[in-house]
Amino acid sequence: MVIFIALLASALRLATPLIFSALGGVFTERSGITNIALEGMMIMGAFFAILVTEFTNMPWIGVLAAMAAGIMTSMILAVIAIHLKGNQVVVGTAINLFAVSITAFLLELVWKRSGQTDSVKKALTTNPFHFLENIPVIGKLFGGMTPFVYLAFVAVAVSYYVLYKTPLGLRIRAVGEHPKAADTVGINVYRIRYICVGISGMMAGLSGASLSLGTISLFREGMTSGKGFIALAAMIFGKWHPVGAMLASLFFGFCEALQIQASTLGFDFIPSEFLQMLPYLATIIVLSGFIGRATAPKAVGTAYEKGHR
Amino acid sequence: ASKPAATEPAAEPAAEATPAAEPAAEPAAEAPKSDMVMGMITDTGGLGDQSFNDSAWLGLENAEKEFGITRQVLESQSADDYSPNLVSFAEEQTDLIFGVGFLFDESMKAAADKFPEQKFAIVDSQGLGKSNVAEIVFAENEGSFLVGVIAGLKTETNKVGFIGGMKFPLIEKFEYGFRAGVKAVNPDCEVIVNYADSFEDAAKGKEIALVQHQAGADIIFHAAGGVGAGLIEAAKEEGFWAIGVDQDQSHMAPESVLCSMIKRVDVGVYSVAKSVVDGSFQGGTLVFDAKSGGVGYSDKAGNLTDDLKAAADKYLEAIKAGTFVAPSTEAEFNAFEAPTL
Amino acid sequence: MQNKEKNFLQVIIDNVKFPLLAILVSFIIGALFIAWTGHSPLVAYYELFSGSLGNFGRFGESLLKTTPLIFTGVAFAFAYRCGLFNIGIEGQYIMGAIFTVGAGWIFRDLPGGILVVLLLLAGTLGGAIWAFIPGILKAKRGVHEVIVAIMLNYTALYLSNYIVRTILNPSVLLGTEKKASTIMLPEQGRLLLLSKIVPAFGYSSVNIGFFIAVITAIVIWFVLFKTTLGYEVRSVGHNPYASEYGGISIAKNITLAMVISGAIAGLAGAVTVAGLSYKVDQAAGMPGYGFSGIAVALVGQNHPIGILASALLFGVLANGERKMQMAGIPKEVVGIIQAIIILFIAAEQVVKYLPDIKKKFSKNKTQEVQK
Amino acid sequence: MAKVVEMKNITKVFPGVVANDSVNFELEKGEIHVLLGENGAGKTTLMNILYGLYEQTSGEIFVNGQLANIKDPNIAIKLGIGMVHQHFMLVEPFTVTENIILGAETSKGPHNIQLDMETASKKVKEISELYGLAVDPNAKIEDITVGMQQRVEILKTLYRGAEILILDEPTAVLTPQEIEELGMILQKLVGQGKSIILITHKLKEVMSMSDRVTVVRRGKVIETLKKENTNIDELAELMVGRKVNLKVDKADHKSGKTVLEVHGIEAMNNRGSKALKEISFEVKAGEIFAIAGVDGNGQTELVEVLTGLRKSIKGTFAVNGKDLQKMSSKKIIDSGMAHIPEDRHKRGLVLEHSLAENGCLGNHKDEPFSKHGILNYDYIHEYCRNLITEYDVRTPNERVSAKALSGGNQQKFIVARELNRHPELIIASQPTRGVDVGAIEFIHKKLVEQRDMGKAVLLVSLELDEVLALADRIGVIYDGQIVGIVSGATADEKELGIMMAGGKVNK
Ligand SMILES: Nc1ncnc2c1ncn2[C@@H]1O[C@H](COP(=O)(O)OP(=O)(O)OP(=O)(O)O)[C@@H](O)[C@H]1O
Ligand SMILES: Nc1ncnc2c1ncn2[C@@H]1O[C@H](COP(=O)(O)OP(=O)(O)OP(=O)(O)O)[C@@H](O)[C@H]1O
Ligand SMILES: [Mg+2]
Ligand SMILES: [Mg+2]
Repeated sequence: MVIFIALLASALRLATPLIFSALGGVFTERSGITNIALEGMMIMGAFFAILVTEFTNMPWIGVLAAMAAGIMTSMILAVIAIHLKGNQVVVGTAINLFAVSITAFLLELVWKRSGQTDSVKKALTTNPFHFLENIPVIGKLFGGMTPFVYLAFVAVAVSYYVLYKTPLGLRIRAVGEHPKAADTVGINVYRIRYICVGISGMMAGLSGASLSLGTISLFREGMTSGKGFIALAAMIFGKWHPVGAMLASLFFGFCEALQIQASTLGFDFIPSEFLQMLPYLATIIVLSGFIGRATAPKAVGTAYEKGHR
Repeated sequence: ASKPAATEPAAEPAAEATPAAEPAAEPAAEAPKSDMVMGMITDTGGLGDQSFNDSAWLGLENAEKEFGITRQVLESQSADDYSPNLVSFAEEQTDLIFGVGFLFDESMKAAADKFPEQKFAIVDSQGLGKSNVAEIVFAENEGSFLVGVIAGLKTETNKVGFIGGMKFPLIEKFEYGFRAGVKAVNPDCEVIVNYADSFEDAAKGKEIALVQHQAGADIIFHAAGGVGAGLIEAAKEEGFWAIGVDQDQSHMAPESVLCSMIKRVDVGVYSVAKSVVDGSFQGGTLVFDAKSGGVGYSDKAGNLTDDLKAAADKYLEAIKAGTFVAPSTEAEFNAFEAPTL
Repeated sequence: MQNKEKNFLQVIIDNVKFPLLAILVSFIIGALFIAWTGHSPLVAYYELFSGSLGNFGRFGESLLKTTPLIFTGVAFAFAYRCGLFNIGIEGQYIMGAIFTVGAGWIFRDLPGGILVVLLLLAGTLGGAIWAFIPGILKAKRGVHEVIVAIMLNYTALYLSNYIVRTILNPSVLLGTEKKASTIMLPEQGRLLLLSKIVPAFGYSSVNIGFFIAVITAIVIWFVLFKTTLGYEVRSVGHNPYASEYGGISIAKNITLAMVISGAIAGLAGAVTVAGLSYKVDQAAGMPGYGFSGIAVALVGQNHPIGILASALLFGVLANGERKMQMAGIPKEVVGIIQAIIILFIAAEQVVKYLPDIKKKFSKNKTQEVQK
Repeated sequence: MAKVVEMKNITKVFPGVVANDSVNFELEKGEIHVLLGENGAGKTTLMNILYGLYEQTSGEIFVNGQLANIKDPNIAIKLGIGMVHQHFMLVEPFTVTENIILGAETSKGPHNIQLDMETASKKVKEISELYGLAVDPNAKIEDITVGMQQRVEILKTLYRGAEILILDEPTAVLTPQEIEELGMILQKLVGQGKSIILITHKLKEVMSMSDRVTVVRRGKVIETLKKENTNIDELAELMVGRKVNLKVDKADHKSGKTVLEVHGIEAMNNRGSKALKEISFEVKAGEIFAIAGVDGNGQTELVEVLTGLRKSIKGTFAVNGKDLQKMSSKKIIDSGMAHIPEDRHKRGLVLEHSLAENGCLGNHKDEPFSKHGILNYDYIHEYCRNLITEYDVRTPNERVSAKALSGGNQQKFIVARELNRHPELIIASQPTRGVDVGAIEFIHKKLVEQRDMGKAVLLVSLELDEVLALADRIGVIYDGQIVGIVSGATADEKELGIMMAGGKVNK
């Protein structure tokens, strides 16, 4: 039981950044835009969260800055993919490269050295709801929960609600499936796509902040270590659905937690490299075994041109 | 490469009240001039790793202050850059070229052959057998042994943890030295070991630390570069002890960093630079061990009781005196008999 | 005849003028960033280009940097032509490299010529096997190749680390000290250095791997545009339904395109090992060639010949960066320049629309209509 | 009568095409006004301008006497204009209600942020009862018939309070009976005071449904007529610009041996339900056997099974006695089958390839197109040039990509490629969909030519006129079954219509 709760807690924490980014992915792809730039937007979020917290000493302002940075970055994707009808994958690749370079560049400019910033004095690394830890048995679960863990689940609920219970969500899904149909009933396809790309930037920014401000209170080059791509996989794995994306993220988190726990669970006779592979192999097996075919929103990846047949 | 982390802006070269060696002398009042240029090539961790590469860079900075040499750096993007980077410096007839990290060994050998007149130095590797390559190596096992002793005595749960970056032989030196130290003073104490398979994923480091703590470990030592930032963060939040590595890391969380294992890469680099300046440069291995003050432990935050320090110093003296050898591999560890002091 | 030549020239100009513009603008923006750091952009760019093209040796190093990018770029493009997004080049490269070292050990007693061929084949095989997995899963079970490939990248990294640490470690095979790298490739299995043929290349490690890359690109160009295989791959990429209608097996071509793409990626690993590093290290992260390869392919318009040019550009930038760094200019500037070049290529439409916009302003619309 | 819409001197220029050239068009209140013209005449373009999807290059629009600047569909909707598009604008995975309310959602809750599906469903039901448009508000679009989908489209406009309805070729996908029903629905709508613009190129419908007709040809209005003052032949001539022969000339057929033999075929559709149930028929040399039926009754699946693009789960089929059921589509092609697919863009062409590369699709592995896996481009180009001249495909050369051709020419090119294989059996699936009269005549002539040469032709068509004009025998498909086979010479439209709707005819 204790082990299980520890595993679960671990899984929740590890899944948090993935959930945010995967939700961002759900929004963009639901509106018909491929987003492989989640990683880059995460890096921007992680960096600006720390930068702004460093100067304001107010971590929540840092979170807002991360969201803003994510949105700004996402607008590069939006303008080029939506208006200029550029190849969405190319833009995404460029953004990822750009984010790595520009954050490293600014880091050097601001902190006068490379690699890593200072720790910010105030971060968001502790559980905001201390009373939860007093619940018997499961109280332990809440020990290491940062505000971001709770936020991630709120974000899932909100995303689900927006996508499936509001007029905006109906329009988003329509735009991703059949933009022309949406256009003919007077929906501004471009605007919806801008909104969605913006939302994804915001989410990825949050995701980055959850790593830098929420986990270790500083920014390090390479700290996102490919999580944006794992989130992309989680979104596909979750079949472009907020709840699915969350479950897939939790699955990744759980597998990674299991790998970390291996030595305490007595699996340490397995070479560590094989334990590291666990989440990835498990995903492939689950996907090819029984989840199988996943169908993307129909219009994903194609620019919409008004007045085109 | 070993990238044990210290999140200290590597600005202050001066050693504190630690058993580690004194670095360079005070910078001279009037900046000395020298037209020597020394180049340093980082491993893929790059500058700003706050430990290994930074520490080496600091060594060159001290040499710059001391002797007025000019220092230049090339950061390697991938392992495939090592060789071209060495060539780039060698072509410029740089006076001394450092390759920071044991992964340079083969490319360094090749470069040493191509440029027999060029002086090279490599950190963390030995046995290259080139007369124009100085090899700077450290007895990480000894320093780790000492913090192992401290952890073994200090633990209340009889469980301690170790987080390694990757399963390199170099990192295993930390692991087995540490294990042996624990075993020497507390044979019943369990050591939980995890490798993060990364030197950068701090989030993972934090998660491993939390898991080890939940499994009962109340003191955790790391040799995992940036991953260690996560350990210290976790220690801060959960109120257990972390042991830093390479440099004194207590400034990151004075309440939570029990002590740090010290590895003076800066001293090693500085001393080779010095040998070039004064013309005494020689190829071959320079060992920086407990005896020479190249490794040790440090407690700037003052968290160690006198008893603990006394115990650690007892073993330190024994190591210096050669009473016993701290193990650095699994085999040596298994064969290790704790000395009775 | 003359007319035809003119057209040919025109085609080249049309294809090149936009990328050139993109590069120019990117350098101007890059200059702003350099200036921001307090350095002179002119000095920086002088260092950049003298560092990469300044003499034969440096040019050799640029070619060395270019070599893996050609492979990975072509690898990406081949799959892309079949409508596949091979984000797994990273992992296929890793497998290619480790297979090469393994083959180097197994065949260590064979003479040079044969051994080199076997090594290259082994690397090719390693990459091909690794790409077969997402290929067949996509073809037979409709599993999205992007997830499987991402997952396999990490799997390859850890698998390679395990093999380096245990199976191919000198401590295991030679009984010497344990190392964080594999055993070294036998001398006779290493690729010939170009400096052995053209001494002007000096100390540069550039080797015949570069020519293997160029030949690979040309072969792939031929395969894509002159053979039934390439025809089928391109057909499936453009329109799987019509391909199926034309008797082309979608599953077969998807798998095959992925395997070939992976094989080229694996060959990249083989050439790097046999030409430069002679071993594989335990690594904490991806080598990064896969992602650069995507960028190179996209800038090269997924055309093998375009990729040769864009790989050279990226190689020159990456190599020149060395000298810039030595002059104290942050190496990130080069990353920024590269990103902006790619962004411009992505936004190519802007320029493509220019003629349309011009048309809108032209008065004589009926004349347009006649065309 | 009040003019609800006036379009004055509308010109619309696309790059390379003048789609509308100073068009004047008027709609009066309470009338059904047909816009008649050939494919590509500019009908859809004109209506898209009225609906705000395109912006006119020049000209003015008045709605209810007011000058209107209809920049986007929102403005059109506000002006009470609704449009049912030629290609339905429905989101397949959505329900009927979701599609209807899309863009005009009702909401509830604090700040009105939540979708109010209950109210929406209720309203949809009310409207559908009011106009006699029965649909299940909770069904998914992908699960309902095309006829139903059309009702959804009409409901969509009514839900938004449209007073002026534009229907773009609404009858193309309907059975004769459904067309009749649609006629009744339209009468009802007009009875309620709505005004309707109906686009079509089918002359019979003009006579049965319209009050007035405007004929367009090549982007220009030729004439506007009252229905009472005209007749089919006059309209045909106005539309095409020359006298047309609406009959296909063909000699009596002399059928020979059985070429295609289909026995007890069953197959699933993409959604996993049974699309074909125990289908059996045969096609003989020298005859055109037509499969008639309403779209979605298994035609697509049947053709796919016969061409190897879909696996059957039961039954066999053979060409000239050779069992093909387990063969790959390449083997089937090689055994003498040509296939003109129903969707030229989806199946027929790789649009990005050059015409030449499209010309060898299916034969690219055969000599002399290729040898040892290497393509012989000289031959491929030469072969394609021959196709182009022989079949009069209008294209600058064989190097342009297939997407540069107009629909009719693309279709002609496919016909050329397929017939040039010298097949034993030709499966022609909707060979004239969306092409103009000239091309239709040409393709019909070619098919009859093949039949007269003793080839077997299987024609699958949704156009009853085409079936009646060409077929020697007609099999009617309904719900995945052949419900009857009749002789082409004696078949009558009414009887076929009943069978197409699933009814039985006792003879
Ligand atoms: N978006 C567009 N871009 C360029 N040309 C277009 C576009 N839309 C239509 N056209 C051209 O304008 C002309 C008129 O097309 P339109 O679709 O209005 O014809 P139509 O009368 O509706 O024909 P159909 O019976 O095939 O529906 C055609 O030549 C067509 O190719
Ligand atoms: N969306 C579009 N954008 C640009 N050009 C178009 C577009 N649609 C059609 N065209 C061009 O308009 C021309 C006519 O196309 P379309 O398919 O409408 O022909 P059509 O008038 O129906 O001819 P046909 O009678 O042969 O079917 C073609 O040259 C085509 O390339
Ligand atoms: Mg047309
Ligand atoms: Mg039309």
